[in-house]
Amino acid sequence: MGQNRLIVSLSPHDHAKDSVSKIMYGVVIAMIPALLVSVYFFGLDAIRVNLIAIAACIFFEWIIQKLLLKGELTITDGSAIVTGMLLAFNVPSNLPWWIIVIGALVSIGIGKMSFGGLGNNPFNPALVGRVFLLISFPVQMTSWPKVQVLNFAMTDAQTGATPLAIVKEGLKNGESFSSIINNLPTSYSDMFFGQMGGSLGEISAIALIIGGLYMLYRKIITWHIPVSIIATVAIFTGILYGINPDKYADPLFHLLTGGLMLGAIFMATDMVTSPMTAKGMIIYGVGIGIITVLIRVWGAYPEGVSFAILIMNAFTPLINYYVKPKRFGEIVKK
Amino acid sequence: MNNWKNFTKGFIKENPVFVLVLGMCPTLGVTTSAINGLGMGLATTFVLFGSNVVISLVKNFIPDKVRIPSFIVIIASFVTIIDLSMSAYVPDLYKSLGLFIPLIVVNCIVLGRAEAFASKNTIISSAIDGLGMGLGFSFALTLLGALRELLGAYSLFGHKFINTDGILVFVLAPGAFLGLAYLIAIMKRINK
Amino acid sequence: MLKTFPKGGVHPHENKFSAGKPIEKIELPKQVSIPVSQHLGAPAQPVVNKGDEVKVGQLIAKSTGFISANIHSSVSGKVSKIEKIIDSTGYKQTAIIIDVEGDEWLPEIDRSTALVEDIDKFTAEEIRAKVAEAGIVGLGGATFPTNVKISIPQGKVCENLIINAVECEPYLTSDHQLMLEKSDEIIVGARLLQKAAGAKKIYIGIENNKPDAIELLKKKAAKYQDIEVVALKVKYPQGGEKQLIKAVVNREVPSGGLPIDVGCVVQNVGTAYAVYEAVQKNKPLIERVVTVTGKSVPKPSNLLVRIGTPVSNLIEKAGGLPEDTGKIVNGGPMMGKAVKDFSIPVTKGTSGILLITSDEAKRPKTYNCIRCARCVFVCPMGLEPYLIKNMATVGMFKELQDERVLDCMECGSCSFGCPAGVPLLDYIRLGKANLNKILRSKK
Amino acid sequence: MAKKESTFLNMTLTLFVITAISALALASVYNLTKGPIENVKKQNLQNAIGVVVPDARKGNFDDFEQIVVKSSDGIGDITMYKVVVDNEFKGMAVKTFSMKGFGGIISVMVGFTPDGTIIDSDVLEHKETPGLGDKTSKNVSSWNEQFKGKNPDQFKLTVKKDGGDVDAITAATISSRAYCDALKRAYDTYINYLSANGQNSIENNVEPKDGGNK
Repeated sequence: MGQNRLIVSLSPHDHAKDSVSKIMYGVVIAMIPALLVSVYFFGLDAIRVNLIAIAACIFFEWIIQKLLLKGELTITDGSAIVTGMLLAFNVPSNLPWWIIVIGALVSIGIGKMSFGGLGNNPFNPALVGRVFLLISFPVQMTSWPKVQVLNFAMTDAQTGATPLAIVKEGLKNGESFSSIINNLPTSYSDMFFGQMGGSLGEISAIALIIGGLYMLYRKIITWHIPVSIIATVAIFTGILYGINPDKYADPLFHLLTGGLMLGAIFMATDMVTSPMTAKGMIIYGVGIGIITVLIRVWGAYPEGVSFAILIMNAFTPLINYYVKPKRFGEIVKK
Repeated sequence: MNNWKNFTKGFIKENPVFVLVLGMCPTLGVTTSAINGLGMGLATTFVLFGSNVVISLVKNFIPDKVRIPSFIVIIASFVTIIDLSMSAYVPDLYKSLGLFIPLIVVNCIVLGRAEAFASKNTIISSAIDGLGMGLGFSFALTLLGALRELLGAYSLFGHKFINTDGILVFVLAPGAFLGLAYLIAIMKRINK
Repeated sequence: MLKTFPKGGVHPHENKFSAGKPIEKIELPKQVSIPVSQHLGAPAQPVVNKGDEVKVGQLIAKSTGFISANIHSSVSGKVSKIEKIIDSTGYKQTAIIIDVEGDEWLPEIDRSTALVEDIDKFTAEEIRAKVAEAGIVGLGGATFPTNVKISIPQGKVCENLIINAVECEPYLTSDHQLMLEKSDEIIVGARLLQKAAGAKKIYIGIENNKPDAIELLKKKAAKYQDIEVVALKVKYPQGGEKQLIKAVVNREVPSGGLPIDVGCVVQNVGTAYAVYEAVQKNKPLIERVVTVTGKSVPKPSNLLVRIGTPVSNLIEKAGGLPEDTGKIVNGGPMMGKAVKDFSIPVTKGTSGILLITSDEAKRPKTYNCIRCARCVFVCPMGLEPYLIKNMATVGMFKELQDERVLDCMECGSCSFGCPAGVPLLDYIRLGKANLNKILRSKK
Repeated sequence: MAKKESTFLNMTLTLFVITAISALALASVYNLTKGPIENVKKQNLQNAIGVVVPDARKGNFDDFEQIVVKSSDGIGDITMYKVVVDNEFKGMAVKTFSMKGFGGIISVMVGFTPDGTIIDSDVLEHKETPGLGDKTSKNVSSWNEQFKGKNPDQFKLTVKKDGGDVDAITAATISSRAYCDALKRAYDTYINYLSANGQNSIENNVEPKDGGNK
């Protein structure tokens, strides 16, 4: 005995065997239902956008790490894939490839690597890229292709506005919400299953919810953020709808359209940029919900989820500073 | 001090924008194109040069307690001169720079150089300092303007390379912050 | 709904390989090394010299202060030397090394297995004195002298005695097996402790993964109105004193306080058995049950071991050292200490010897912290390990006091769950040590 | 040289001298630049008129009558320049505005033929988003060409989204709306002016001046 070299280290000597890459690949798996739905409605374009975004994100992370940071390569941890997919989910499926590449460069280069890579970025990288593109290429970023079920021919699809934009436009022109919604070609069940114009990954509420449940099951996310965002939006818009059902859209409409589900389930829950405590997460979620509704109802843009998340990302350090977990044995014994 | 060194410090080593981070208001506000940056830079250079020379000339006649008001009056005079001249002779540039020309009065670089350098040094070195700092400022603004114009409109000094819309965000305010941040980062690396 | 503590906690794989294995006696070693410091507090003072003949149960080192404990010889033989050896803490400690000759016990020790139930012949005072004399310390691993714990300070009242039979550490089964084999004695021991502390009620907290023990103890305790066996939901670190009190009687020990501040005294189930033996059988704490286990250990077993026996003997008994052993841990995987070699002796606090394969012995790859907040969610004390780590990294030790770093009981849940593989607890220890240094220098 | 002490007299004197010299210098620069600045302003206005009523270039800008009227909806003043060349009323350059721009006020110059058809139009001042709203401007894009030769009588000056005939700029509907709003205000004001003074009155107004010369 005694020939072996024993390792001496501090406790604990066991590990849950979870790792950053397992979490990241878990998120990727959770996004697959929404990806399938997008392929179903947008055809091969959805895959094209995803592949370009993922490849570009991995490439930029690799090249920046290799040439500029000269640190350990981290592209295998899967976070670049998640960023790429989230970026792809947030753009129209007919976006030209070079815009996607610019978005990936901004996401990885500005949103993530500038701050020192995974774990140090204050803002959700995919959203940084998305908002950058939205401001930079408003025309391309708001020309939503119309959904065509299982159409794999890569034709230039017709473009149309999202339900959110149509309703906002209509309300602004003084039409009543009920008449707009009746004229809308998409019914609420269409919206629930994803048959509506919009960004590639945001259209199907059901697919996103399935992904969210999977992440809850895998304990990648906790319920606090998605539930508080969705509840806040529902309550806030519910109050507005209650005040004047002609002037404001109903809560269900707000929940099913736009990027709310995608944002609440996949973007706001990004670990790096969300608060650390349960209480903090709820504050953060409520903040996102309120800002989203403010932008949607009174802002210049029809959709406000990305902006809301980025704004609350900025508040995350502050929330972490002021909101502490409940300490065991609250009172300090003198 | 070596005059040449005194002159060149404003470009890289003590660049007012990239290193001292002064005069952020015009830096972020007007640099939507290279020509705007250059115009603003040169206007500031004129004011810097003029006020530096005059202040170092009269520094001994000015009692300490009214030092700052006197400097401001001198600087404001130069700013008004450049303001009037630009609106008379380069109206297009004047129009696009707009409010930022009168705002040179409150540009920290101008008062900063007056207070930190011109009021303590000879006329010659103050003049060189003003010129160097001003040209350094122009250099920085032109660089930032060129960057933003290139990315934001795919053009440089009005010459268009690709005939489509550029990456819009660069001509908007966020682009100014982004561009400036990365230029500062690059300058830090060069200075290191 | 089973009771448990509300916030935090993790669920490590239980890996209780040695469960159900009867307690075996291990052969006497040729030589034992008995450290004089096997407890929290001041080391005991040796009272024997080199060359002295000693018998089993003879006092060989005397308690030196209020918080200290007697040390008794676990074998008979000759003191060969008194020197510094490396013990399980990794530091050099004075130890009394005895060459074993025969197995001669002190005559007053009752070695019969007959159950002695009568507790009325002793006063509380006498029980405490006997416990102190026998050198009994907390056998769960904390090794706090038991007599101190059951001496209730002026102005405090002990309402509840909680017997800690949780054994939340993965792998370990020594308490479990002891409960199955010595349930009557444990009940008597618990009642002795109750009497000594003046507690009104006894709770026995057992995690739900030991249904046989719960069943048995419930049966045995049925005739006593004031003993309640509480089944608890399986969650680590339920065996922590504060967590157990919270789980069983829903009281929260204030930060920096002791269980007695909320009217509770917690004793390990093994301690209860030791108290029984000390009081009813006059037997000092000279042996204990140790689990020897591990994924590749041929015969995981629960062994009754004399204090001072080298760990190598235990491993031999469990079927020898597996080829791929990478780490030997004194205690469980969560809070045990890795030891440097096999020669270290079993002490009063050794609840298990865990052999970890070389694959698992390596720490996971470390990534950047991705602020997943898992450490915050699992911390049973409501701390923010990631923050403490960051502050310790940049040297903000003084500020750590406000983050309540001293509340940390080093359960290791944070490091265990960290997906980025950050050794959070190491940084917390660093922070605690430096903060303590600052606090001491202030005094 | 020793520094001057900060006595009250010294301070007053210094400040007085400095401000006096500054005032003198500024006054002379002002005098020097006064002419050129006015020329520039005039040139700009003339260029703007020339763009929207090309015939104006043939005439003498100083002769054009400047008419200031309240806008049709009464929220501001509108300046009209009556372009008369060789005694012939060629059209009206109307300097109009809209408050509905994305960045606030948009100032537009539009030229009408005597019967109210739009000759051409262009933005004078705006604070619209570069790359989006600034496409209303001629030197950025040819978007406003679509108004050329249209008579708002038949051509509905609202964007198609709102049921009009105007193709909005993609992703800049608000700016497009504002531009239409400005044009509509100009047209209404112009028509009001015409009906108030009568088509003939314009011709008549021209006559005397002409006749006087004869």
